[in-house]
Amino acid sequence: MTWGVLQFPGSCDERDALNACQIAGGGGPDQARLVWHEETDLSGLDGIVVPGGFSYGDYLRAGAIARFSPAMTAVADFAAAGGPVLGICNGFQVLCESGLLPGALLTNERTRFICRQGDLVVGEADSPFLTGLEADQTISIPFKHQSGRFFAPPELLDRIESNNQVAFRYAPGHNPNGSVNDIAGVTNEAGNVLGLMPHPEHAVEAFSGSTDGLAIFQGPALTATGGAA
Amino acid sequence: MSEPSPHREGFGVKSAHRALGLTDHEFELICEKMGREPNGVELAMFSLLWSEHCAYKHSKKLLGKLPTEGPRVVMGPGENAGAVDIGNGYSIAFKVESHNHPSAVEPFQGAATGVGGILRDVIALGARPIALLDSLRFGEPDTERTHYLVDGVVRGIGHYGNSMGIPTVGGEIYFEPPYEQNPLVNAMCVGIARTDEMVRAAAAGTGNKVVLFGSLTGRDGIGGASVLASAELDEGDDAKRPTVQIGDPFEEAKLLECCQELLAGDLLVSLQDLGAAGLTSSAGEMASAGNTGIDIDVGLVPLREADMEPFEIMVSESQERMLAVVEPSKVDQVLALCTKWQTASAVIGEVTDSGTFRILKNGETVGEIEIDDLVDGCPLYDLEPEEPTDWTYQNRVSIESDAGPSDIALALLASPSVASKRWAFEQYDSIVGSRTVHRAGVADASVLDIPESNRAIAVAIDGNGRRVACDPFQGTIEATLECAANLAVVGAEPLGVTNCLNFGNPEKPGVAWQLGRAIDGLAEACRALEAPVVGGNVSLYNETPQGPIYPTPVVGMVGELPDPAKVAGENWREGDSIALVGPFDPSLAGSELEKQLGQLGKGLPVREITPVKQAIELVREAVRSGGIRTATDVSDGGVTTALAELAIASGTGCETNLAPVLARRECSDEDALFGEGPGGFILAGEKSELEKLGGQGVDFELIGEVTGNEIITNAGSLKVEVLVEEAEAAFDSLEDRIESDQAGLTH
Amino acid sequence: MIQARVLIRPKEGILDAQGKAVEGALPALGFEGIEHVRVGRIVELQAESIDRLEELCEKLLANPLIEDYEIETITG
Amino acid sequence: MIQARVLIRPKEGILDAQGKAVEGALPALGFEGIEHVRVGRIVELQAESIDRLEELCEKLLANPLIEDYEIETITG
Ligand SMILES: Nc1ncnc2c1ncn2[C@@H]1O[C@H](COP(=O)(O)OP(=O)(O)O)[C@@H](O)[C@H]1O
Ligand SMILES: [Mg+2]
Repeated sequence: MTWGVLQFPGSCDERDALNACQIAGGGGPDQARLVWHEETDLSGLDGIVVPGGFSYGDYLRAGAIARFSPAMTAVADFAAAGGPVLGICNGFQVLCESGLLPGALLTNERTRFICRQGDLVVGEADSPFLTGLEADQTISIPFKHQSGRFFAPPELLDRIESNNQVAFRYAPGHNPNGSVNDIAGVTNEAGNVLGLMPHPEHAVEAFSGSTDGLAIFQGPALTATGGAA
Repeated sequence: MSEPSPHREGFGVKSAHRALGLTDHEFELICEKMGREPNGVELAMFSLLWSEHCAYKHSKKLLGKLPTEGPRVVMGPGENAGAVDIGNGYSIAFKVESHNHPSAVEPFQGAATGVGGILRDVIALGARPIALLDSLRFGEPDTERTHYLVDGVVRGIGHYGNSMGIPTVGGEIYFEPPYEQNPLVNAMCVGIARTDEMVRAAAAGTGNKVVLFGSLTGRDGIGGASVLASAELDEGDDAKRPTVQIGDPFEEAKLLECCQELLAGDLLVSLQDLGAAGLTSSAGEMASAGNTGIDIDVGLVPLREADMEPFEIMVSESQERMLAVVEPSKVDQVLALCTKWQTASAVIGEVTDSGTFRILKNGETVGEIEIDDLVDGCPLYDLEPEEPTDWTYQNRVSIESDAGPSDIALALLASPSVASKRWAFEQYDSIVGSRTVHRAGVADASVLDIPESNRAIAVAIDGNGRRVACDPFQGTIEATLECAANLAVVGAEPLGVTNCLNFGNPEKPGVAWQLGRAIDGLAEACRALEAPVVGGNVSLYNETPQGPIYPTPVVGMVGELPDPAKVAGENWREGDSIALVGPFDPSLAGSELEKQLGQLGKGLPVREITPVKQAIELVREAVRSGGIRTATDVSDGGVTTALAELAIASGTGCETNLAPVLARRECSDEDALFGEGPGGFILAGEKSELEKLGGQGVDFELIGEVTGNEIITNAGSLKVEVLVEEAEAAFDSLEDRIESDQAGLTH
Repeated sequence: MIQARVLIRPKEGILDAQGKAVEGALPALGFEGIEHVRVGRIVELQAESIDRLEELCEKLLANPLIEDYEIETITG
Repeated sequence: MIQARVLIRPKEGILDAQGKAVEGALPALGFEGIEHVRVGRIVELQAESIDRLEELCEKLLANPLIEDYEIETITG
């Protein structure tokens, strides 16, 4: 499995994502590369990560400018063809802005940036990224963001819920931003595109206190080989 | 050159030098060196490079006392940042810098641009920043002004570091009345570089091109940092306001990646950041360091506002800019990389062999100064120190003199300087970069993984200004020892020191005395610890009509440790034994409790460094051996506070008796519970592991065990007995007091 | 050239965190009798023509799911 | 009750990082001929009286050091 990790001006967590892809794949050198935002050729890549950070300074609105990049046009095609796409934090915001995922992310209820370890409960969504996890399982993943309050108008929210598109919810008492229905991550209808505000790429090495994020990066390869958790 | 008209750039009037902060004597010296009067451009340039901020005219002689050499030093004072060898071909670069006065005027932008500035110093060495720390001082948290400052500064620091993707992993915040009008905002940056790829700031190679890249040059901070940093703030502050610098971390994020690619491609001869005094200082210092001359054509500088005067362009402090010297054949590649990173760039001049700094405008000379006169010509002043006879700071009472030990314990935990700062640190991204093993608040020092050289580093920053006010020499020694103690509890050994000397007006004898004694103390402690000072910063004139700040040397230390898996934390377990290790000899002098009682006065008890150093080494080795789960040094609030903090961190209480301390030292029961001083560690773990530390020439006592849901500490006739829950509530009480009236609007 | 001003506001019914934070800070600062605070964005620009301003708003300046926008123009 | 609208903009000469970033992004998005983009804030509120609005702007809504503000009111 070879990953491409998008890099925009202002991306911050792209190297962390690269690192996570490499660890998930067993440490070989060819398992991930950076994809510059002007690139349009994604051939040879089996999965895409749209990483966290502050693409274009988060100016105007988080993700608003990055979604117009040439690479994002290519990612839309990649996703339409069923390729796995993971958006983390700013990447989630970019995927929502570009319409690849439903909903929007608003400024945290308390308006401030928040960075802390927290618990997530795995949802019912049918997604290659969740292959190594079980619904209702609790995992520990760090949160860090200022605009992470997931919002969808009532009809859209109903659809997300009834289609089982919720991939992660904040565990009771862990919602850091006021997200509706405690939603921390959602998938598209097909399940191959996942966006989440918490940072699984920062939970892949023992020294960080949790390796629960690894399963998310390992999911697509497991799915491809027909493995299940 | 054609003699430029002295009146052209708008200064003209003969006494302009005074408004720009130069003394008559300094102005005469300039005229003498030039053999004529400077014109406006030249005068503006001189006034900035001869300011306290750039010339260190009141501190340079004293700084010479600091030990700066050691086997691991790669770059010492004089470069943009210091650097130490971390093995396997890598170095760690680091420096601390102040942004006090800009933050007093505009806290959000002041703090943000402070972070941006120190990042650029580390980037300029060719290093990639991997961590930030910050050391903050405010007035007591019960005024609207303090709330406003805290809110803005904390958000500003977070905004810049978070947006850049550099983790803020540690820091400290103290609240003391003398900082009310003049807060301190010191930021420290740590970076990593391949040692053989690090660049110096010296210009070299006649005919090489000078490239300016990054943000456009605007009128930001004209006369800003230098004037602001060299004059006391007073009621007339408003006049200085339009010169506030604005930070754009997005621009700096691009600049960082661009610099990294430029260096990886071996495209640069030298690199320098633009900080205080902008182009004047960076180009002048580059030429000075390289013994060259330099020509800069202001007509080639990409501007944000079209109608800027040459002097404005030369002294503009627009943020997020870098200056590079490039061989002519590589200029196109350099400009192309800048374009890739969507950052403005232009060739604005050339390195010459003239030894002069020539300013041109579209080819015509508008100023010409000998580099030596500009960069090294400023007179250095001797201070006239005089020890004050009395305690010169006010001290109000905030605790009843008949309060019982348990009430005192809670009051200390709730005291703003002691209470939890989690609400602040949680606003900082502390994990981006995937190196953070221990972030702020988890252990006394932050630990970062350095897989490049197969080890880890620990970083700490410290400086209790109140204790330094009591005794600048002893207090500064203690601050340095505390940094080393913080490193020891995570198993790290000091590699190098950086420092920021925040003081009042050095032309006042009392402040001069504080400064001199503090530097003596820093030198002595660093020498004893064999930790060379590789860089730093001096911030003087931190005073207002209400008086000077506490003298505040902030010490930053970087150490190394072999195995980040064996770091002691703050989580102890039911049944663990508790030991007090080290020559700790508690006294209320200068302590948090003495402050609350309103009894602060001059003097700290003298404590020898050597036994403290031995304790530090013993603890470090014990932690490295892996047998110690929990370790912390005893600092603000004394033993009881240290125990309470461990109990709060793990949710489990303790039962201890300080009888062994009372038996060994000549201290009172109250001293034992709440007294402070260097050289004390609280360790917890298996009894058999702890006992291994006995009999090694370092004082060692078992004082109790981890148990129950109360913090119980006995000392003679006194007993502290509080529920862990109550202690936690007190410890977590600061956030609500601080945030009540802030909307956090500025972005 | 057209001078345009685009006002972008959080949609009615969506919690406006910034507006709420401003309201929350008012009492401690001694301001009474102020309510319904809402914080939005204003984008001012000069455009050669008015034609694509609507599209610019829909696509970039506002997110129609969460924001309303209003264009005011002054032809100069 | 008064309905007030406060427009807050970066002061002339002060770096407008957002405006600059938006302007820089436009050509790539296929929008040509748009310039002088400036991004600010708009705060709308209801107040019992107009008396202290100026003070509210100075103290809380705007940062007079780096921002200009303009108050528009509609008495309702
Ligand atoms: N207190 C200090 N201790 C050691 N070195 C210092 C101290 N203050 C300044 N220096 C050194 O003096 C040089 C000039 O400092 P500064 O003007 O802050 O540098 P820059 O212009 O690169 O920000 C630097 O190399 C710095 O490390
Ligand atoms: Mg520098």
